[in-house]
Amino acid sequence: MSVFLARRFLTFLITISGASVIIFLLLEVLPGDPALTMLGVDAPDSAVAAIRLELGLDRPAAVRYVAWIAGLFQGEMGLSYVYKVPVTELIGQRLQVTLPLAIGSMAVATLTALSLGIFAATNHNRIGDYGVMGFSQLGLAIPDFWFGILLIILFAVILHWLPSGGFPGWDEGLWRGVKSLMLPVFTLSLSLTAVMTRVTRSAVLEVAREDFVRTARAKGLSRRAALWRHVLRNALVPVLTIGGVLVATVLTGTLVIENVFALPGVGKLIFDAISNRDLMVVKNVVLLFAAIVVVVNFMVDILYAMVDPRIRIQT
Amino acid sequence: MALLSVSDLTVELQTSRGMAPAVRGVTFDLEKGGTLGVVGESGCGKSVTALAIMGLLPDGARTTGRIELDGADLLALDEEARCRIRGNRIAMIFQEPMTSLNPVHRIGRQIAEPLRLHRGLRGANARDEVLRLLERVGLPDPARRIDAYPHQMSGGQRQRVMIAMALSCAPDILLADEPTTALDVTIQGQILDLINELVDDTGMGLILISHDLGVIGETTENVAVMYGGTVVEHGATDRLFANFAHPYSQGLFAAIPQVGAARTGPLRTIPGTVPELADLPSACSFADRCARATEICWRQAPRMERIGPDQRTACHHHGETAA
Amino acid sequence: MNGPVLNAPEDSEAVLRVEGLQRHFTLPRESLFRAPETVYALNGVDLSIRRGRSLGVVGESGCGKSTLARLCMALDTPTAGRVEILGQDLARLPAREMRRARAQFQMVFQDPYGSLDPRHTVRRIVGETMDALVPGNGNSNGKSGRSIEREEAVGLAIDAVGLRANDLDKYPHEFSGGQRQRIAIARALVTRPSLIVADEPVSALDVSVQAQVLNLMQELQQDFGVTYMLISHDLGVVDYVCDEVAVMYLGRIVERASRRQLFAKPAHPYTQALFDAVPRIGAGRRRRTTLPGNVGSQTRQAAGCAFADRCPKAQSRCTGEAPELRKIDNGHMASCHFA
Amino acid sequence: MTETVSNSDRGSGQGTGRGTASLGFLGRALGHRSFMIGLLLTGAMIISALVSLVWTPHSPTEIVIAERLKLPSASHWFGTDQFGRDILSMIMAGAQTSIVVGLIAVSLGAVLGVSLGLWAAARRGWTEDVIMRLSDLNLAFPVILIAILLTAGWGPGIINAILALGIYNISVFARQVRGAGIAMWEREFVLAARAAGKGNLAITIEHVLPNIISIIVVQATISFAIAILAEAALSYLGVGSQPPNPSWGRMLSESQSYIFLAPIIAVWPGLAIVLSVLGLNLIGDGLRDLVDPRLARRR
Repeated sequence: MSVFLARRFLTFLITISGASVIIFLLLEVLPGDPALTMLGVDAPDSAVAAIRLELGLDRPAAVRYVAWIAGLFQGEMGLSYVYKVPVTELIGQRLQVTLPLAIGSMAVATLTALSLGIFAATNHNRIGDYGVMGFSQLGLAIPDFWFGILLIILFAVILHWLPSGGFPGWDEGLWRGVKSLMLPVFTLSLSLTAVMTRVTRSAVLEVAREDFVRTARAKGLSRRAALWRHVLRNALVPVLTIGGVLVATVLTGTLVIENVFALPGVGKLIFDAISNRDLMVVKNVVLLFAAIVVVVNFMVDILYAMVDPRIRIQT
Repeated sequence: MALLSVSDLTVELQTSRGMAPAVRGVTFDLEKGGTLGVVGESGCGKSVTALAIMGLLPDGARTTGRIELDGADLLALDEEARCRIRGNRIAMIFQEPMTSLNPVHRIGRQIAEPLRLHRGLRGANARDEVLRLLERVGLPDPARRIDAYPHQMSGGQRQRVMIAMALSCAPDILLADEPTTALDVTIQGQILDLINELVDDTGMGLILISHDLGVIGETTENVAVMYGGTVVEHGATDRLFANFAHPYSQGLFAAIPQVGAARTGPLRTIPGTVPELADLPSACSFADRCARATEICWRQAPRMERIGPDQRTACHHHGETAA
Repeated sequence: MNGPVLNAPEDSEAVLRVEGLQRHFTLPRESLFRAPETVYALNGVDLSIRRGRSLGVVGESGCGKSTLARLCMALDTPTAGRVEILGQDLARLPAREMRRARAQFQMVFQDPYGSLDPRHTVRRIVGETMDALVPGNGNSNGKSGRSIEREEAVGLAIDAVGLRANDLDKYPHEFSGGQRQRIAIARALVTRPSLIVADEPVSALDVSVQAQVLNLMQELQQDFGVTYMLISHDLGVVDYVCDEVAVMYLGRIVERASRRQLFAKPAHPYTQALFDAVPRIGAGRRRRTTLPGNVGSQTRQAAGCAFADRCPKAQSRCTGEAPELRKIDNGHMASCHFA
Repeated sequence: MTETVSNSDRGSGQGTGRGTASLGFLGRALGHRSFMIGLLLTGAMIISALVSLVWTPHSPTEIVIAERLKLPSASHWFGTDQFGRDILSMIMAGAQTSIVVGLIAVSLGAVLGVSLGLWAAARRGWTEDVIMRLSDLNLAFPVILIAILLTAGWGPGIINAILALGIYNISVFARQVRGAGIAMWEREFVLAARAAGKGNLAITIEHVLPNIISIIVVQATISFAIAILAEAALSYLGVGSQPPNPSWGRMLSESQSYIFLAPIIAVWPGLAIVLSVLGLNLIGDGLRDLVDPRLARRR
């Protein structure tokens, strides 16, 4: 167990440091002068010189990188060039929208997908199975932003039940906040549900074919009991894997969905930052997202070892 | 009355080419405390017969005939009633002790499962019973092993765990499907001895399925030789092994290189290959590989005939000597 | 030093000679705080096979017989010791010559379903061995490499194993298990090797088919004078095919003798137990003198005899002092203090 | 839920493949309904892209203010957008963008990813470790994140979208091919090839690659579908295809401003995306069933 975790932790460290290097290279070194990137090539020399001084861009790249990382360890991400406020503060505000959106859709998707997947597997090659598979095939093909637009047309434009977008802030009452997040959460969970349903279904079908399930039935367990006691835990491993992969999908999904519903989340922040060429915001937000993906996958690895005792001795 | 009586059992399985008969008209009895060996090559229907007795055939399989346990037809029972019999009155062990145990559960829990299900044992009571069982099947250091996972054990130890599991509710019948095929010879000896001993001690009936004539010959009193989904020869083991009557059993017997036998020329072989379910000849399933086959063998399926005390065979030409 | 000698005078004719062969594998670490474990798969094996003879290697799983086969086929590198084929030390051959030398030793594998590439025709499968050996024929698509000699050799090999010429353009899935094993034998035969190493060649086959393949192997030995090393767990098969037998336990040869001597008078307690464990047809219901316990751990090296913990004859001497493989009769060797 | 027959009846299981194989790939494909539907949908997408190269009902770029936001009619089957452009023509031309982006991105990912995956599988050891760690790193950056980075560094453009997708696909293919490749290297026929004196490269080309090509083709089809979705999303966000290049994603983003006035114009491009992606996914799933029934179970 300890070697497994140690190796995973090492991988995790390597990945996260690699990610920060890549972000830094792509934003501040490869395109050339960051000051020009931020101001545009037509900017007057004096402005360029000013911003160089302000952001310390006259220092060598390696020094700037170390300063950035050292700052991160102290919880400092620097000042937003456009808003002139600490980037940590900006991100903190925006996460109040993004986190509920991401976690909410993941939760909705997991619950729906597990039920649908198990239902389809237990009705293999019957009408219920075909229905679920058809739904998930459609869910995979529908772009989530278009699905969002369709929901807006239906619930906001035609029915007037829910707001077409925007977010009032949690200060305006829990219900109003939840109401404005309902369509986004539903939108984002569609494709996640579709993918997870497929994986759950096939994992359950696969495990159900294993010899030990036959053993369980030979002991006198009913199909249902064999499913709950023997199949599901073994089927969890592939479902966990896809869950880890989907975290990346959820995060990038929030970027898109926040734009569809005009939600003031991190996704909106980053696209505004791109148009404003606010490098400070872009690099820190991208690193934050990459870090979340890596951390979640590290946690998935630990979960594996908890679910499947065999993994503890493999590496 | 026999403990288990199988009569005219026919099983059809779903294949990519439609329904194919895997077992055709199999009939045999097992007395209380009796031992029956079922021997045959791959695809002969021996495992399908066992699964039919357990009621664990794949989806879409069609079963006809009768399987009577103490006079009650199992095929007439509903699924719930069959669940009460499985693991309780009829238990089964399988070929691959590695894949037949759930990798994510400790073995103690897996052995306790039938105890909880059929006897309502829980907690410390169940654990004590599991420890007793592990000791009974000769697993060294049961107090420590009870909390092990299957992957932490050797093949022989895992098969002992399977046997403990099958034994837990003191079944009337033990079905063992190639229980030693995946094991080494010396371990195979240990397991066969264990099964023999348990049969003698508990008085349960044993159906041992194997492709190995030697294993069957040493373990069971009666033997049924299967080919192409049917029993071609059946009788007391000693008598059969002394004098096989069916050309298939004769060929099988002659094809095995035996340890210490004087080497006299090449081994006798059966021409052709083991057939697939869907390709079986419709009358005598052995006709296309049989040296004695005549026109009648292609036209009419031979019936089981008594050819001596404790020996029956299904061959139109059983009286004739081989060409 | 216990010599590799079986019959000293003819030893110069050895097709295969193995001396002091060892192979140890390091396992991945299980704990940060313990050294990684070592698997002692082979612990000093000596043997030789004379031309045209066949040696059976018998033992249970974990005895190192498959590792031995791979080392003899130069598919793996030994930790210590050497393998000589026709007097050439395999470890000293440069890569180019090694490829050519492979014509002299070929292998037949256990699994007739896994050992043939499902995407290749029989022609290509059997011809593959020629590909690598004949320079200029090493084309990857197998079509342009269809020289006349190659075609001829493939045709002969296919004929020798009892398949027909129109089988050449079929794919493996069109054949049954026994026929596939014939294809595998044809592939080994096509370069007219001196030595064929067969690793459990019939254990995946049905009994009635197994006999066909064993007979074929016998015939080929008579017709082509090929030398066999046959790895098997089945004593009956070894008894039928081989002239000499080596019994292995935990990476060592514990007994070596001619077939007749071994089966008439097994000397090592392990060999005796192995014989006793084999189910006999017609023996009736019986109890064996079964060995207790499992095959010992490959990750520990015993100071004394590796078999001591399971041996009915073991005494205190056995746990302290490892027995040498010594001559107990003409052409019969065993490594037991009491043999 | 099914139980399988015991392994000892090996022969019966082995034989089932033979009957279906004799039917031939084409015959089985024609009988596979969802595969044929997929083929039809994808065919329609490709044909409309090809036709749009030489002919569209109207110009997809011509602005006719008088005709703006018209409902579907005989002259404009799908209606017109806020600039009076013909939506059907824009959708036909938009298919070009989707196909070009998908093709380039998937080829880039497949060529590099397959090579790296094969290399990792053949060499194992530290080579594999390095490749797999790189691929871990790659997977920490989902497509949209890569596109954002590229856009922030170099400004928006379709090249960024293609690059982002291509880079992402490298690790997708590398992982899949490595896994399947390692399984092949453990097969006995590879050992047999080594015994015949074949080197790593020859074995990879002759034995490993042909046996996993079906997996690669299936992955390519699915990746193509994902690429179409991702290109649409990137263009919708403004970091993909730029005007005046027609693009389904951008059509949707523009339509959103007129959602209260003319909701119908938000429907057509979305439908086009759904049908194209559905078609490719159905082909991918169908291929998986058709080339190797054993693979079908894996998903």
